[in-house]
This record gives sequence, C-alpha cells and structure tokens, in this order.
Amino acid sequence: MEEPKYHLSGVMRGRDEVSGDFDGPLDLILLLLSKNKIEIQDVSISSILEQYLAYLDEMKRMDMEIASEFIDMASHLMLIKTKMLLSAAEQQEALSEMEQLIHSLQERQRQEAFEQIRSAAGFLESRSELGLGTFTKGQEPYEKDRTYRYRHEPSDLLAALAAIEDRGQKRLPPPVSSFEGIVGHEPYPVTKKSAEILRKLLLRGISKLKRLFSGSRSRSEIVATFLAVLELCKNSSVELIEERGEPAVKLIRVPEEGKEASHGA
Amino acid sequence: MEHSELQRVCEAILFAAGEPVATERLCFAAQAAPDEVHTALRALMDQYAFERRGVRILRLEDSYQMCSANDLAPFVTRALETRKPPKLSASQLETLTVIAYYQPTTKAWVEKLRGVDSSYTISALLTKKLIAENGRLDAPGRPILYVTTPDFLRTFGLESLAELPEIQRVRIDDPETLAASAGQTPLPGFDGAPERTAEEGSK
Amino acid sequence: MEHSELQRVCEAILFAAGEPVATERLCFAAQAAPDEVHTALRALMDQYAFERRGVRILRLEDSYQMCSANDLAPFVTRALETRKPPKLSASQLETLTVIAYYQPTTKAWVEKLRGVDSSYTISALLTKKLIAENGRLDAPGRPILYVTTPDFLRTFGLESLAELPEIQRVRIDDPETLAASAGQTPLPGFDGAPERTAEEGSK
Repeated sequence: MEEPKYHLSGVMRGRDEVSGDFDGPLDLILLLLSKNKIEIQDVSISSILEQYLAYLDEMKRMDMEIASEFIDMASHLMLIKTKMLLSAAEQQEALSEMEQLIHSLQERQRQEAFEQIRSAAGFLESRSELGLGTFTKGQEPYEKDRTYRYRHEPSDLLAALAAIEDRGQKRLPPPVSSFEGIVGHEPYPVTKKSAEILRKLLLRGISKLKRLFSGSRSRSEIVATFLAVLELCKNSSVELIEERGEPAVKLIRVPEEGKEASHGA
Repeated sequence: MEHSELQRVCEAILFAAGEPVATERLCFAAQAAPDEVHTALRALMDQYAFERRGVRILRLEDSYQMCSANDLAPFVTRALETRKPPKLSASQLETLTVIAYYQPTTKAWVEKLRGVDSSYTISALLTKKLIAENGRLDAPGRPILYVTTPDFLRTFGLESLAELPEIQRVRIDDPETLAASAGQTPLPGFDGAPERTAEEGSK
Repeated sequence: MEHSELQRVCEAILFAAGEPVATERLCFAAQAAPDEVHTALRALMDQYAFERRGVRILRLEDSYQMCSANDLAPFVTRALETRKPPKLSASQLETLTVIAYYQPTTKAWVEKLRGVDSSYTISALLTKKLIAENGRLDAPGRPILYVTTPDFLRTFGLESLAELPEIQRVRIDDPETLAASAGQTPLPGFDGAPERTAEEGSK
C-alpha cells in the first residue's frame, strides 16, 4: 500500500540550525524539516520518523541526555506509522493523529512567529518617540500652471486641417498669410463706416445707395462702405429697398453697437 | 553657522505652522521677549537670503511666515501638480490649427470652419497658454481676437509662424470656398481685401 | 554656504509639499537625474543636522519629507496648541509590526498570528495613517491588503523597511490564511527565502 503523503508546507523554516537549542519535540521536528530542506509539501510520516530517530541516535551516540518528552514523541510517531500499516479503521485514526500533529506544529510555528513579532514590536516601541515628536505641515497653496508642455510635430497641424476639410467636404479659404503684402492696414474700419451711414440715416431716414458712396476717396473706402451696408442689413439695422427705380437704404433701428459707435465718432 | 536655540525653535514653529504666526505666539511658545524673537528672526531671514535658500521667512505686520522662495514657484508647481496634464484632443488641435493659420481670428471664424461650437476648446487652449486674446475685432459685437503664443511655437518646434507648413492655397472663385466663407465674420486685414469684395459682391 | 540651484529647488518643493515627495517627482520637477537629487538632498540633510536647524529632511524609502526637529516638539505643540500624537497601544504596535513584516497582507493574517480579533486596531492604524489599504488580494473574498506608509517610517525613525530588524518569517499554510501570503512582494533585506514562492500562495 502506498503510504499517504502529508502536506506540511506551512512549516517553512525552523529556528537557528546551528544552535540546536529547542524547547521540545515539536521544535525538533521543525528543525529537522528545515535542516533537510524538505519541501515540506510532500513529507511523509516515514521521513519524519526516520529523521527523528536518527537524531535521537546521534544524541545517544554523543552521550547526551534525552528528555523523556522526546522519547514520547518518538513512540507517538512510531505508533502513527504502525497504524498506517493496519486496517482501514486504524489508518483513518492514524490520519487524524497525523493531522493533529501537523496542527500542533503549525501552532508551535505561529507562536514562534508571534514571538518574533513581539521582539520586533519592542524594537519599534523603543523608536516610536523619534517620530512622534516630528511635525509635518500641510501643502502650501500654489497657483496651477497649465501651460502646455508636450511636443507636437508641425504636420499635426496639417492633419487637423485635413480633418476639418474631410468633415466639411469642402476646402478651406486661404489663410490670412496668403494675403501678406497684398492687404495692408485697413484704412477704413467697417464699424466706423457703419456708424457714419447710421448717422446719415438718422438725419434723413432713407438714402439712395449710390449716395452713400459719394464721398469715397479710394477703392478701399468704397469697399468698406459696401461691407458696412451689408453688415447693417445682416443685423437688421437697415433694409435695402427700391425708391424711384433706384436702390436705397432705409433705417429700421439703431443697433446697440451702432449707437456707441456714433457717440464715439 | 550654528543656530541659536531661539532660532531653531522659531524655525520649527514657522515650518510646522505653514501659515503666519503672530510674534506673540512665538514669544509664548519659546518663552522669549518680543525683541529677542524679532532679532533672532531678522538674523535668520538674512541668513536665508544670504544662503539663497529655497525657503524664506516673511514678516507680515506682526506675524512671521515661512514659505517657498518666489522664484522657484514654477518648480514647486510642477512638483505639486498631481495629474499628468492631458494632451491636446483632436478638436483642440483643429481649433488651434485654425487660429494658427488665420490669426488674429475670432471664435465665430473657428466655428464657421469647424462647423461645431468651439467655446470649450478655445477656453482649454487659453488655459494651456497655446493661444491668447489679442484685442477685439473692430466689427459689430466686437468679438475677441485670438492669436497663437510663443508656447505654441515651442510646442510645435517652430521658430516663427513663417515656419508653419504651407497649406494648399485655394482659388478664390472656387464656389465651394465661397460657400465656406459666406457670412463669416470679417477678419481684420482681410475684409478690406479686393478679393473679398469680389466674393461678397458676387453673391 | 550657498546652496546649489538643485538644493534650493528641492528645499522649496519639500517645504511646499509638506507630505513625502517621491524622488521621481523631484527629478521631474527639477529636471535632474535621480543621482543628482539624492546627492543634493543628502548634502542638505547633513547640513541641516550640522547646523542644528529647527527643521529636518527625512528620507523615507524613495521619498523625502521635511519635518520639524523632534527635540523641539514641546515648543511646536505649545505654539500650535496641538498635542504630540498618543503613543501606540501594545496591540496597535503588534498589529503594525505584523503588517510591517508581512506586507502587503490581510486582516486574516494579522489575526492568525496574533490570535485575536484585530479589526479595531487596524482601523485605528488606518486613522493614524501608519498603514494604508493597497488593493485587494486576488483570492476568494478578495480581502483588503494593507501596507505601511511613509508616516510609519517617519514615526519610527526609519529610512526604509530594510532597516527593520531581521526576523524569521513564517507562512502557516491553512486555508484561512493561505491567502495572506499570496502575491507578497519580498521585502528588501530579509527575504529571498525560496520557500515563499508565488506558486505556493496561488494554490
């Protein structure tokens, strides 16, 4: 019959192997397990027993006194092993005793681990005065700076333009830069022209379209006047009508900006 | 230079407080006279200045406050910013491109070209300091004009706007272009152009 | 002694931040290499100590933090009308120690080692910011994992977890606590034990 395997993987490392200083049989077992670098998962009652007995023999050989509890443990281990070889019922009993042993080993190990923690806690306690007296402060308020800090390729701009064009299915008008050298300073601001026209219309209410261009001294002034009329039509300040067969401009209402502009002028 | 005990005490208190601490309180905590506190702190302030420290102590009326050195604010800000700032979104890039090529220009023009509301992206670009306001258009409503900033040039590794990649120039009488620009807000330096007159006039 | 620009920058940032600032963040803000930052700050720390300054710079794992000199606590508490935080109770100290050595670890593991319910002490340690939650264990019930904080290091005058005294750590393999050690990151200084392998934990 194949001997059952016991999983003792919780038992990882015993105490200091050199000192051999242990309190009882459980510690001895833990020590043996770690000493033989048994990857404890697959340890068997046989290997525990073998090592345990070998260790006792070694102690005997060195004429050392062996405490009775070690002998008790040896007989206990042998009993478990023996039961393993007997009937199914006995085997069941052995299994549960083995489980108990494992549990004891684990508990022993937990205690040991906890002792370690206790000693480390003592170390921390002795140092806690250090930090309890240091004060820290809160964060100083600061002004957020969201200046963009990534780098991009100029070609990203072209890609963006292409995206706009694709979406609109139309080509974009040329940029201002295309007109550099062609277009100079605007000598006749459209707003100023609008104000001028409004002033004239406030006096007369209506004016022939042609008449609005009468004082123009240059082509660009004519353009400005024309744009101003369009702008005023657009915001419904004036309307284009026909008077005596000629186009004329009629005042509807003075827009807010128009008022300001005419006051300012 | 070793600090006097009073200087150490004041330094620790001003640090831990972070905010202004009244002289009175410093005196109470350090069990010292106001004159002593003032003298100690004056010496400490001088020393900070002399050593070009990253922090300094300010006297405010009858209080003292420790704070980080003014000139280091950009570093401090960069360190304290918790989130990595987001990169430009596609719509921000589009808006930025329109402004870069048509500057100075208005929100209306950006929206005209992009075909979508662009208020949010414009304000995001302002925060990122990639564009800036630059006066108002001399037209009804006096809309704000936007231009790109030196940070824009840096971001795209350009020395000047002249280095912007050339875009294909379109013919003015292209009917599609006419449609695109119809009713747009006039641009300065643009709306007096004879070409535009032709456009508008042909409607 | 005049400070280097990097020292000034780091000093200003550490002051302004108040909390521990990761070296990485200092490097990013100061545009310097980690080595340069460490060297500059080490020199600054030494200088603070040498001059018996009222403030200190602490290194906490891979962060730095400015704080007041601990011998001045009585003055600071008097000025700010705060109190020194109360000492930790024995059970808090035990729980904290278990978490320090076995981090990231679960409440179940703490209770396994201590043998008593530890919910209350864990929540007290969280409030004191000595421990923090750090994700969940990928195991049934997805228990919360706890780690120690930079405040933990500062409180115990440690520069890093590696300065904790070495102890023998165990893993007790039972179904309840199997989870506790799963996915543990070995701590520097006291690990490398081949027994604590990932596959054991992930069984």
